[in-house]
Order: sequence, then structure tokens, then C-alpha cells
Amino acid sequence: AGSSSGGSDTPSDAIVIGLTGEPVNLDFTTTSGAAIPQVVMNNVYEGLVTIDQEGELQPQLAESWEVSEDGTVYDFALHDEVTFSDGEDFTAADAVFSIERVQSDAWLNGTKSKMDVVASAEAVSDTELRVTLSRPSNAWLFDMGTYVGAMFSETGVDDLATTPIGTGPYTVESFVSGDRITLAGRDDYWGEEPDITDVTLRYFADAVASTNALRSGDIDMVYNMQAPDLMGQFESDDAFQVIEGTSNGEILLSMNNRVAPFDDVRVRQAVMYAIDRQAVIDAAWAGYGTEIGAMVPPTDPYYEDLTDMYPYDPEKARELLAEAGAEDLSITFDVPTRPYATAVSEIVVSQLAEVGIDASIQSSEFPAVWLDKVFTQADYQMSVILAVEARDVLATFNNPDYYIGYDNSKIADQVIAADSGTPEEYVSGMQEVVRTISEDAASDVLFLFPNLVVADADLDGIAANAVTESLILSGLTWSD
Amino acid sequence: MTSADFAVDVRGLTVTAGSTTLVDDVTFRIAPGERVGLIGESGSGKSVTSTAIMGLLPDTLSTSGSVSVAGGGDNLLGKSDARLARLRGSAMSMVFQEPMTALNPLMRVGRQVAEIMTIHRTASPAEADRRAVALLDDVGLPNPAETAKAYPHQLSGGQRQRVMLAMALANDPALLVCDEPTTALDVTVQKQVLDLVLRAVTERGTGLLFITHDLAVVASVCERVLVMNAGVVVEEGPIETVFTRPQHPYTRGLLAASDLTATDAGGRLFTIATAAGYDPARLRRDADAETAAVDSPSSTVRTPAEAPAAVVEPSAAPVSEAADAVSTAPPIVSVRGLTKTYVRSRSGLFGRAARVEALRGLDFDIREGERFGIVGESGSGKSTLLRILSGLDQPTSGDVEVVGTSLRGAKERDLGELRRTLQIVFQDPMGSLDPRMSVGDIVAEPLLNPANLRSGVAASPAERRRLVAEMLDHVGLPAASVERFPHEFSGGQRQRISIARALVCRPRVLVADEPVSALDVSVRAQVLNLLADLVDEYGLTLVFVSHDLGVVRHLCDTVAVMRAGEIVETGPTEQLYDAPAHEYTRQLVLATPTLQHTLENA
Amino acid sequence: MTTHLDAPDATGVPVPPPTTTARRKRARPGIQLIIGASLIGLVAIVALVSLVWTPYDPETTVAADRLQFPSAAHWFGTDRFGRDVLSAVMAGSQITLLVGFIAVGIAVVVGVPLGILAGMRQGRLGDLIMRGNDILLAFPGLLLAIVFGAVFGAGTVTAMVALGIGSIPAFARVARSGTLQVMKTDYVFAARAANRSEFRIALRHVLPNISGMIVVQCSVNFGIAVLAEAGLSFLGLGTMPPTPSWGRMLQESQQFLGSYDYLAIAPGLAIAVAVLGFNLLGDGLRDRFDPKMRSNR
Amino acid sequence: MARRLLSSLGQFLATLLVATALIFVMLRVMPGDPAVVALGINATPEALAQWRAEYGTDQSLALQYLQWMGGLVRGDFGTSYVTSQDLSPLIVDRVQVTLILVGLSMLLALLVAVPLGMLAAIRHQHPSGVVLSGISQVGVAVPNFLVGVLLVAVFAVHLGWFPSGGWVAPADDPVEFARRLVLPVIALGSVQAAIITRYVRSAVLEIMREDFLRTARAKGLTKGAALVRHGLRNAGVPVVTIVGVQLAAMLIGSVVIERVFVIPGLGSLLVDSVGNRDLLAVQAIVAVLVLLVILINFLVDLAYTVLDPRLRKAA
Ligand SMILES: Nc1ncnc2c1ncn2[C@@H]1O[C@H](COP(=O)(O)OP(=O)(O)OP(=O)(O)O)[C@@H](O)[C@H]1O
Ligand SMILES: Nc1ncnc2c1ncn2[C@@H]1O[C@H](COP(=O)(O)OP(=O)(O)OP(=O)(O)O)[C@@H](O)[C@H]1O
Ligand SMILES: [Mg+2]
Ligand SMILES: [Mg+2]
Repeated sequence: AGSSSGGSDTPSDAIVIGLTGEPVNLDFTTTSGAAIPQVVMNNVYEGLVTIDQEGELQPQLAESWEVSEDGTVYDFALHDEVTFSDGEDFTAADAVFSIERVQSDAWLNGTKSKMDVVASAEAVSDTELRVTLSRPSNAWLFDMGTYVGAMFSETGVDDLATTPIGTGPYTVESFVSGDRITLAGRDDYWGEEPDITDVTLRYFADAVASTNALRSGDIDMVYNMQAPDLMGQFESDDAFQVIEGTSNGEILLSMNNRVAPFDDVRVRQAVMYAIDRQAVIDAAWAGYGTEIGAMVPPTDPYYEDLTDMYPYDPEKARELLAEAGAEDLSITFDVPTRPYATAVSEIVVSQLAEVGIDASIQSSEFPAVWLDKVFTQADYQMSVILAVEARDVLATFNNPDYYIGYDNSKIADQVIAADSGTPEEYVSGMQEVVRTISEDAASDVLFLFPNLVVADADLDGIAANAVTESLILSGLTWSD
Repeated sequence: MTSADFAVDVRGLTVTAGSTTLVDDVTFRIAPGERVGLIGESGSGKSVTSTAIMGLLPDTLSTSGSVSVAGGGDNLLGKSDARLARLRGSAMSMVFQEPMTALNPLMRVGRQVAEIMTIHRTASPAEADRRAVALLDDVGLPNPAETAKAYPHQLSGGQRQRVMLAMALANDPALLVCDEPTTALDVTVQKQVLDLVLRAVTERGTGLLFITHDLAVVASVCERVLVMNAGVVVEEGPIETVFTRPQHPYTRGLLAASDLTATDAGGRLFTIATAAGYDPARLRRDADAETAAVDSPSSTVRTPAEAPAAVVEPSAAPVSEAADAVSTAPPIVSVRGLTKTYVRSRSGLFGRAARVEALRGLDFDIREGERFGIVGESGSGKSTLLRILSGLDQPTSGDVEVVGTSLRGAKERDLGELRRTLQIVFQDPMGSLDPRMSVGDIVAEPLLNPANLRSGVAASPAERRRLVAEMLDHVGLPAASVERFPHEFSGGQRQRISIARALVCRPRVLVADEPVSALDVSVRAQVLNLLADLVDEYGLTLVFVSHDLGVVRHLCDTVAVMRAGEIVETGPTEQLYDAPAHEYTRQLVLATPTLQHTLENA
Repeated sequence: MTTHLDAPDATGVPVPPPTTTARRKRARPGIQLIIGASLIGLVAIVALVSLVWTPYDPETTVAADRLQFPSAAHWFGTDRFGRDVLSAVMAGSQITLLVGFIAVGIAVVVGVPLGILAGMRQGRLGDLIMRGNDILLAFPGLLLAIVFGAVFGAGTVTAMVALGIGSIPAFARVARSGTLQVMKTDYVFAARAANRSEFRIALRHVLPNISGMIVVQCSVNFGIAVLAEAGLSFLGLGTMPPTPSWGRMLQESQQFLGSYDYLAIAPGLAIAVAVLGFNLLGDGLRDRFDPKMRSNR
Repeated sequence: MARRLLSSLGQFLATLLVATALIFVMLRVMPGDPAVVALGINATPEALAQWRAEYGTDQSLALQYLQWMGGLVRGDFGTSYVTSQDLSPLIVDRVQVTLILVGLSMLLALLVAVPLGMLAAIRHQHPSGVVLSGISQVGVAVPNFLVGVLLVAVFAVHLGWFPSGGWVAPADDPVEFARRLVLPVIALGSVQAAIITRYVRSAVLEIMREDFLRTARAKGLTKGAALVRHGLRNAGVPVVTIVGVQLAAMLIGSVVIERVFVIPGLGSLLVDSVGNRDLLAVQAIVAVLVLLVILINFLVDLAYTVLDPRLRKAA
């Protein structure tokens, strides 16, 4: 496949993209992690709907849809003449199959719960699909734009790990583990064929290696760059373009609400005041990233600027700690082995020390150990993690069994009400919920993780906003 | 080449290492066909002289003077390596001491011999291969065509030395330098090699520089001798003259110490220090007497003393009166049907486990108070026997009883009694002393185990110090030695330390494995004297191993001759030497060069 | 076979002048030994000083001071958290020495007795030990470190222990071959003839006489451990932040290459100095301990 | 030969048994459940149980081990928990990559180290020899990833002469394959060259003191010629030993260089598999590693016997 592709000598229909975090396989129905949907969603698989760069829902396989008055019945009109890459036609039956499959045992990934709200799905005709929800949900349709809503072929789910079959513009040509995945454009794609039909995704364990490859002309774009300090060199170089896209990822300084000392709201609030978030962004991520104050990215409908709620005020922090009788705190800080986490942790520890909290870093191998110890067993005091899933504020805080251990009694009912209400009620309801969570200082959202992209200056159509996990390839094109 | 009237001409050769002078103003000349010996004790500068002639000295040494070799142009000193290389192996050749290491282990010996011809282009490669086989034949190697294909490790020491010789002679050099070529060989093999050298140089008219520390050897090979001491040639002249009328006291000392048949008034061997009382002229007369003795085996060799200061007697004399008493005493060591088989671990990858029958059925007794000598060539099993006697190794079969302890299958703890009554002195005086222990600790070590003490009670540190001091005094070492380390002593002194350690617990049996083989002649006499004194003083039974017949003859009253794991002959020393019953014993006696003998033949 | 370069002792009195001067001359430490010892001494002194004093706290981040080029205030500059690189390099020497000492310590404490035992008991026990050793040999330290890192959590301790276990075979081998040599010497036979127990022989004769080889091996493995720790830190399996470690500093400096090169120079140089020091020390010691090598100086 | 092979095989089996059993236990006590890693956060207990049943990780350790060994006997490493891929072709792929990388690096190292080591030995008293051995000392002291990073910075990023990394199978594109190997092979090989130079130097120095070399000079060879004709092969044994040791160490040790140059080798697979708790993959890697190490030792032994007739069967 397309191997040598220096920025200038790349054929106009080929591209090599550098990524970090290789998928172990291509089956997101049984394997977690954002790396799989990053490759296959919108490229190999498509959904009924998709989410655009501004975070808005857009039709994809469904031309249009209608929602019943009570918000529980969705009637989708599907595109005609859509085929899967194995040649099979895409029909409403496939959509029913796909939705029901999420609810079945075949789908193991935890995100399947997003489909819990679906009561039934039926194929009214080949192009007409009716989905009935058990209760109205504002979130469901949005979720259908993520990989939970991927449409599978009834006959093409035998080997999802290596041979994904979808309706998207690309097929997986090869998967060399530890190295690369190549995608090839489909001739028989139902929509507009992409300009670039020869895509190579190369995986780098190390961000520096990927930028080196970019600079030596080996690759054309580094997507979701993990070494922000390298950006400066590209910004001053005309041969490259640097894009700071948004993402759904929040850097969450999680505090275990169930164990001392963070079972005391005053201690949690003290931490909020103790952290100078802009300084964290500057030191840990070279100034890239946005303060958002809560676990809601600006692209979400119910975003509200809460950054002023806890200004940097070490004095206040010390007061709160004194009030809580928690001076000279010693805590352990479980840091997953990820570049952002180690970078953030060093500055956080230093800032906490200022207010008299002695945090000792304990490194947790990610994902294995961190998932086991911190996430599953909630055997931790403080941790830090990049939460990448879209619209995850509720998943994080509206579940007392979750590792954060936030007591959701105050918000649980508000959440149901908001989800079931009108879109306007949904927005205001959710803002209410988020404010409550912030007041309780359930955890400290340090900043919104930027989706840093560096690319050859001649590359156009880069979908730099990581609104969902997916990296949308079809818009890419070379300018001359 | 023909025009030269010398094989080598050395003038004022001086070699220095930094500020130390190793060889000082040495001048000599060897005529074509002349055989010149260079003698002197260890470290006197013999090897440095010979390597300087060959131009093989390390760069760290500096030379002055001049060395010319027939056909080699003017002074060779200071010439480039490339220039000298052209002469080495063609105009002059050298045979080194260690046959085991002097050949390239990875190259077939035929190729190594052929190489010297191809290097100097004296033969085409094919021709060289052919001539190599012929040369190997010349030096008396059996089956030369086969041998040429062998690797060095497949040949014995004597055979390797023959290969070296074949190599050295290949290009008919004007000068052959031999640096102790037979020191590492058995006497029987030594004789063959010496004969070979002699024949080769006479046939070819090669000048020979022969280095050795063995006076008898030099006498048997050379016409003229240079005596070297501390880098200086102190005396020079025809063998006959130098050995019978030495002018320099050092030469006289060497002669006296080498002569194990001569003792002073106290029945002790001469040392360099006491050499003044030694009359070298007796060698000549003795030799005559010896011939007579061989002619009529029944007569005992007893030459009346001539020198006023010395009683010259055959060595057995000091102990002869004790011999009768000994023969009636009960055996303190009794060996019956002793065999020992080693199973060598696989040599290399494809080797099979080799079985070595080191001892094949020995029977003998040693009586209390006896001085029992064991002689035999290398590998005949002498050391193995001693290790078994001292309980350091297990017999494979047969019975061994030492001081009432049966060693067959004895466990370490059963050997307490044996360890207490029997002690050992080893060959290598450096190797038998732990370099990291002070002399005091070394000598005191046997005292640390209470089981070794007669009293059976642990000795206090003070007691130990007293015993050690006493013992050191006995072996003639100053009390201050306790704090020093082995490397600060000379070879002879180290052997004294070793003896002190062996005797500190007052054993009844002393076992000595070649205790003087590694020593210079000058020191050898001292140590032998000391041993004889201590054996008398402590009433020890002595088991003494040596490959040197002269030494055994001086010290022991009974001798056992070993060959290939068997005792071929045992008997009273005199009888065995004078009338060897076994063919091998006879060969051994004949092959041993003695000054008397060779001077007689010269 | 043996050569005697000493003067004869006609009088039975020790002969100090020629022998001891010759000794002293030979024992004069080689240039390698001097350089090696000085470099290690430097690292050790820096480590000691850093225990009580460094120009700045090596762990405190100062956002305002990030990425400053070397200056009078910060001789080696500051890193991306505004920490003083000189202080970090100084403090990093502690980890380096610690890793070296513990890793080598484990290997010595386990490997040497095993090697001596295998050398002294050449029967089944010896075979068993060496077989076990061969098995361990198939697990290089890095493999152990990776697996241990997963089992016990990556970090300095894990790395040290894994590297230590990984170098046990080297020490066992050296100890065994040394022991085999010593056990063949006459002084051991003499000690056995003097009724000394095996344990005493091991302690009094074997250990002191193989100590030279062991020390050489130690210094070699010290260097190996320092490099391995750096490599592990590079993989993210070494010392964890915020504890300063040269390997991690080097790894972190990577993304600043080309713009803030000084960040790589200081730790890179420090690693090279330490490893070079230990290697030179090892070579120097080998020359001293190995008589075969001596004549070569 | 057959004997030696047999004993190698025995050693392999014994080592494999112990090693894999150890790894098995170790991976089991390791924190982190492969099911959780695979299914991720939010997975339901039922889903986890189902996953475990599917991959058999809920069975007893002994049974899992036996099953795995059974597969191994049939030359089957099993199917990865995590990637759902057949492990055998994957491992074969990775081993190939590592062997090519390591083999070429060692070749380069030897080509550089043997002449340089000899030169350093012959000139050990001249300034040039001292400088050479000084360079090799420094070379040994530099972490190899630093060399790699610098090579990339200069030759890939700055000068653009070579790609900064990546791997192309030789069958796909031989030219590109070679271009991509240049820098990693230099990075890995140069440090090895420094190490081996030191060994060659000391082996040659040792040989230079041997009696037979003096003999060779006495035969009329100059110092250098004697060394080349008689010394080299003799110096071979210690050099072969260190080459064997280094090769074995590099199989996993090259992981650092693999990381720098983004090369999918065995070491990288190990690091990834351990991170993913891909127990079967780790097992397979360890098994292959043990096999390779023993194979290397066997070849080293073989080289000894080729070099040294004393080690051949005493006829
Ligand atoms: N390369 C050298 N550098 C310094 N001193 C040396 C060197 N070679 C030999 N010597 C010294 O020169 C003196 C003479 O040594 P040489 O080897 O010539 O003695 P030798 O008479 O041959 O003794 P032996 O009988 O033991 O072989 C000794 O004191 C020795 O230590
Ligand atoms: N530990 C051992 N393992 C295997 N073979 C041995 C061992 N010790 C001795 N041998 C062999 O036993 C035979 C007798 O050896 P031993 O050392 O007793 O001879 P020796 O008469 O003392 O010779 P030397 O005069 O050379 O000291 C030799 O062939 C030797 O190679
Ligand atoms: Mg000599
Ligand atoms: Mg012997």
C-alpha cells in the first residue's frame, strides 16, 4: 500500500495519518476504547444520524425522521440504494438487527446501556424504520450518532475484529498490528465518493516519533497530538498547518467522594480553589486546552460557563481545609500511565502542596491496573483521567456506584425530568444538574482536552473537532 | 651468509626497563656449528638476552649494544619489526620452553611447519606441505603424514617440542636459540629431544645458543658455557673448565647446589652460601667412579673424602643406619589393590566422557619412620596417589589404610584422625598459599580446628600465636613474617611457610608432592636440607614424590617407581639405582643427566 | 610452569626491596582506574550533596519559569514545569546510584552464594543450580522489568528488583568459575587437609579470592543497570514522576529536541558519565585483579 | 551433533516448562482482568462473565496452562484474548522483524567492531589506540535510544535523508524496506559495535600475550601479520561468546529502538501485550524467546567447535 509519502510527493488520492493509541482489534462491540470507533465510525460504519463538527445532529443513513408528540416513537426514512461493502443492500431490517444486537448478549461493550431506552424497533418497509422508546429521551438520538448507532449487515458480523463490514465510504484493506491500518475507498459507495481513497493510519507509541515522521515527510498529518510542546515548531513553519480542535475529552481530577478526606465537600472545594487551572494548561499542555469549569464541553447544547465558580484562591482553600479540620493532609494520587496524566499530575501535586495537601503520586499502569484498581474497585483517593466519551456528565455523576461515588440523590430526579422534557426543558434541566454537581465539587474538571492536529499545509477538509470518537476521513482533500 | 665467521655476534648488549637494568653489557659470539650454553638461576636475564637477539622484546624495554646474525647484515638492534621479521625464522630460529602453549592450538601442525617456509618463500605452498612432512619425519615423529594433520592438543609435550624443532630448522638457520626447551618434559623425553637438537645442529652446522638452568643438561649439549647472574655474564669458558675449575664464586655455588651427591661435614647438601667448602673437581673423579660402579653393580659407591672441609658421600648415607630399624616397624600406610579412575566431563560438545585410569592396582606398605620416595614421569599418577593417601580424593577400588584409618568410602568426618596425623607440602609454593591471607593466618589455619590438636581442645589465640612463632622459627623464617603476605617472599621462603603449616599440628606423616621441582637449584638444596632436618627432629614418616631421581636418591631410603598408574619396581634406594631390575627403571636412570656422567662423556 | 622472578633467599630473610617495589609498581592504579573512580566519586558526591542541598527544590513546579534557557539563575535551564534542571540532575543521581546498588546488591547476594555453592558441590546440586541459572538466563532483565512492572506496578523498586534478578546469572557464573579455579588450588587442598569445614573454606579462601572478579562484575553490572533504568524510563516503566530520574528526564526532553536541546544534554551527559565511570572502574579493576592483564599495562 | 541437539531440546523443554509456568502464575496474580481491559469501563458483570467463559479465563489455572501447552505442542499459540487474532502468524511476523533488525545490527556491529577492536589492541600504547578505545568506552555509556533520537533528529527530520521510522516488509518494497532500516540499524548497531569493540580489543590483547603468537613472530611474521594469521581465530571464541550474549539480550532489548523508530518487533509486542493483559500473547512471546535464546546458545556452541578443534570430539 501507500508507503512512501513525503508531504510533497504524495499522490493526490492518498494520505498517511499518524495516530497514537492503536486499536487491539476492530470490534467495538466487544472491545472498549476510543481507538476502534476512531477508525471505523463514519468511515467504515455509518449510523442513521451523525454528529457534525459543530456538535449538531445531521442525517446520515436516515434521510429524515419524525418524532411522535410524546417523544417515544421515531420514524426514520432511510436512504435507498445503500449497500454494505460485502455487496448486501442496507435495509430497515439491518437497522433493526443492529439496534437489537446492541441489546443482545453479542454486544459486550458497556456503552450498550445507551440502547436500554429502546423498547422496540421494527422495519415498516425496506426504507422505513420505526423505533419505540420506553420513555422520551433527548440523549438517545444523539447517542445514535456515536458508535452505538453503527449499522451492521445481518450477514456481516462474523468477523468484526478483523473484517468490519459497513455502509461507509471505506473498507479496511489491511491491519498490521503494531504498525498500521490501511483503508481503501469504495467504488460503490452510496454517497459522494471521497477524494482520497488510499488512507494509511500509522500508529505511534510515542508522540515525538509521530511528529518526527511528519517532519521527515513520512506522514501527512498527526491527529490528536499528545506532545503539545512540539506544536510551537510547526506553528512557525509554513509547510504545516496547526489546528486546535475541540473534543469531548475532559481532563477530570477525580476525587473519591466516598472515602476520607474527599467525603467532606469542603475538602473537595478546597481542592477546586487550590488548583490554578490555567497554570495547569500552560505547564502540562503548553497552553493548549480550554477551561470549562464543568464536565460539559461547549459543543454540548446545555453548556454553561461555570469557570468562575471556583477561582484560583489558595487562601480560601486553606480556610476550607482548616474548617474541615484537614490541615496537613496526606493523600495518594493514582496517576494512569498516560502522557497527559503524568504531565498534569506533576503540576497538580505542586499546587496542592502550596495549600498543605501532600499528594504522593502512585503510578497506575493504564489501562489494566488503573481500570482494575481505581475504576472497578474505587480503591483510590484522587486520580486524573481523560474522559473522552460524548455527553458523559451523567454517566460520571448520576451513578453512586461509579468510581467517583458522587451522591446523586439530589440530581437523579432532575435528570429523568430533563431527559424526558422538551429540548428547552432538557437544556435548562441539565444546566441545573451540572450546577448542582459543581457546587458539590464532585470532581475538578481541569480543562477541555484539545484535539491538536498538525498537517501538511496543503491538506484541506480536516475534521479537527473530535466531537465523537470518530476521525472523519471522507472530507479530506489535497489542494494543489 | 657463507662469508660470516660467526653465527651470532653480540657486543655490549644492554637491556633496560625504565631505570632497571635487566641485562648488562653482555658480549659473546657463537661460531657456526658451535654449541654455547647460557646458564643462571631464574630471573638472571637469560630469556631477555635470547629474546633481544631475536628482536622479540616488548616495546617497553630499551636496548643498546649490537647484535649481528650471519646473513643478517649489521647491527639488528633498533631495526624495524618488518626488517627483523625477514631474518626471524630464516637466519635465526628459536625454540621456546613451553611446548603446550607455543603452538597455535587452532592450526594443524603440518601447516604450522609449512608456514615458516611459505613466509620466507623458501618453498611453494605445495612444496612446503611436502617438506613439512619430511621435517616431521626428520625430528622422529611417528607417522609424519598423519601427524601433520593433527592439532597440537592431540600431541604429547615431547612431540610438540619436536614440531617446534622441525619448524625452527625448516629454513636452515645460521643460529638456533633454545630457551629451556626441555624443562617441561620428562627425563626420558628430555633425553630424546636433547639428542635430536644435538644431531640437528651438528648435521647442519648451525650455531646453537642453549639456555637452561640445569647444569647437567648444558653439560650434555654444549661445548662452551656462559654463566649469567643478575644480568651480567660472570664467567665464560669451555664446559670442562668452567665446571671443574670455576673462577667465580657464583658459578661454584651453582655447581655445589646442583650436586646432590655431595654433602658437607654435617651431612647436609651444599648451598650457595656454603659452597666455599665444595670442591668442583670431584665431579670429574666422581664421574670416573660412577662408571666403575655401573660396571660392577655389586660394589657400593664410596669415594674417600678429599676436600678437607667436606665429607663427600653418596646421599643415602645420613639415613642408612635408620633403614634397618624401619624395616621391622609396623606399616603406617598400607595400600592394597588401589585403583582410581577419573571420568572426565565431556570435553567440548561432541566429546564422550573419557575415562582415565590414573591408578591401576597399587600394593605397597610404608613403615613408621620410613622415607618413602615415589618417582615416575608426568601423568603416571603420583599426585593422584598422594591425594588419596591424604584423604582428599576417594579410591575407586582397593583398600588404603593410613594410620589405622581405612579411607575406602570414608566420609569427611571419619577422616579427622587422618587429617591430624598426615599433612601435605605441595609443589607450587605460590599456589599452595592463599594470596589473601597473612603468613601468620596461613600457618595458624590447621590450629583452628580443635580436632587437629593432640589435646583436642581449641587453642587460644595467644597459644596459636606462640605455636606459629615457634614453627616459623623452626623453618628458619623471622618472627616478623607473620604479618606479611605470601607474595612478599621468595620461592624458597614460601616453601618454608608451606612446611611450617604442614608441621604446626605435629603430624606423624608428611606427604610432599614435588616440593622442590619449582625451585631454583640454589634454593632447592636449602629446602631439602630443612626437610631432612625436620623429618629427623620430629621423627616423621616421609612420603616424597619427585620426578627428579637425584632428589629422591638423596632424601629417601625406599623408592617406588611408577609408570602409567602402576608401580613397576620398589626397593631400597641404593639397590634400585645401582641395580635396576625393571627395564623402565633402567631407562629412567640412564636418561637422567648428571654432571658426573656428562663430564665424563664430554 | 611457574615462574619465579624473585631473588633467591640465601639467608632465609624476607627479601623486601626487589619484590615489594616491583609489586608496588605493578599495583599502581592504571589511568582507567583513576578516571573511573573520579567519575564515580563525582556522581557519589553530587548524590550526597543533593541529599541536603540542591539549588532549587527539584520537584517544585514554577509555572512562570518554564522552559528557560541556561542562565546564571538556572545553570542547566528549567524544564517545562519550571523546575531547575541542575537540581533535578543532582537529585537524579540518587536514583541512579540506588538503582545500581540495589540491582547489583540483589544479584551479588543471591548470585554469588549460589555460584560458590555450585562450584564447590559439583554434583547434582551444582548441576541443578546451573540449570536454574540457565533458565533465568533466558529472561533478560528488561523482560522481567516489563512483566514485573505489570504485576507489581512499574516504578523504581520494580525496575531495581527486576534488573537485579536479571543479573543473577552473570554473578552466579562468575562466582562459579572463580570457585572452580580456587577449588583447584593447592591452598584449598591444604585447608582441606587441615580439616577445615567446607563452609570455612568458602568463607576464608573462596570468597576472598574471587572477590576481585566479583567486584569487576559489579562495576560492569552497575553500568548496565544505570543504562537499563534509563531505557525503562524511556518506555515509561522506570522511575515515576515527580522523583527526578535521568532516564525520564531524557525521555521527556525528547519532545523539546531542536528547540530546547539543553534539556537532553544534562541528563544524557550524566548517564554517560556514570556509566563510563563504572565501566572504566571495572576495566581498571580487572587490570589490577587479573594478573594476566597486568603485564599488559 | 544429534546428542547436542537432544540436550538442547531437553534444556529447551525444561526451561520452557518452568518459564511459562512462572509467567502463567505471574500473569494471574497481576492486577488487571483481561476481561475488564477488553470490555472497558461500564461493562456489565454479565458481559464480563460471558467474555471470561468465551476465552476460558474462568477455568482453573492448571487447566488453562495444560490447554495452552497442548496447543503449543501442535505449534499453535492460540488466539489472543484481546485482538481475537490467531497468535501464531502474528508472532512469526514480529519475530521476523526483530530478527532482521537485530541480525543486521549485529552484522554492522561486527563489521565495525572487529577491525576497530584489533586496531585498538595493536595500537594500545599509541595515541590512536587509546583514542579508539576511549571512543568505544563512551559509545558503551550512551543509552541507545539517545543515539536513535539523535539520528532521527539529524538524518530524518533535519536532513530528510531517511524516513524517521516505520517498517515495510521486504517483500512489499525492498528499497523502502532498506531505507527504513538504515537509521535503526545504525542506532542499535553502533552501541553494539562499541560494546564488541571492547571485547575484541581485550581478546586480542590477551592473544597478543600468548606464546604461540611469539612463536609466529619468531617464524618471521611481523606483529600485525602474526595477529591476523594466528591471533584472530583464537580471539574468536570470547568474541563469539559476547556476540551470543548480546544477541540474546537484544531480542527484547531492542524494544527501546523499536519504540523510537516505530518498528513492530517482538519487544514492542511484549510491552503492548503486557499492557493489554494479553496473557496468551505474553506466553507465546516468552516461549519464542526461550527458544531463540537456546537456539543462539546452540549456534554459539557450534561456532566454538568450528573455531576450536580442541572442542571437537577427541578422536
Ligand atoms: N617485559 C619486561 N619488563 C620488565 N621487566 C622484565 C620484562 N621481562 C623480564 N623482565 C625482568 O627481567 C629479569 C630477567 O628475566 P628473564 O626472563 O630473562 O629471566 P630468566 O633468566 O630467563 O629466568 P627463568 O629461568 O625464570 O626463565 C627478571 O627480573 C624479570 O622480572
Ligand atoms: N581430577 C582429575 N580428573 C580427570 N583426570 C585426572 C584428574 N587428576 C588427574 N587426572 C589424570 O590422572 C592421571 C594421573 O595424574 P597425576 O596428576 O596423578 O600425575 P602425576 O604423576 O602427578 O603427574 P605430574 O608429574 O605431571 O604431576 C593423568 O592422566 C591425569 O590427566
Ligand atoms: Mg627464562
Ligand atoms: Mg603431580
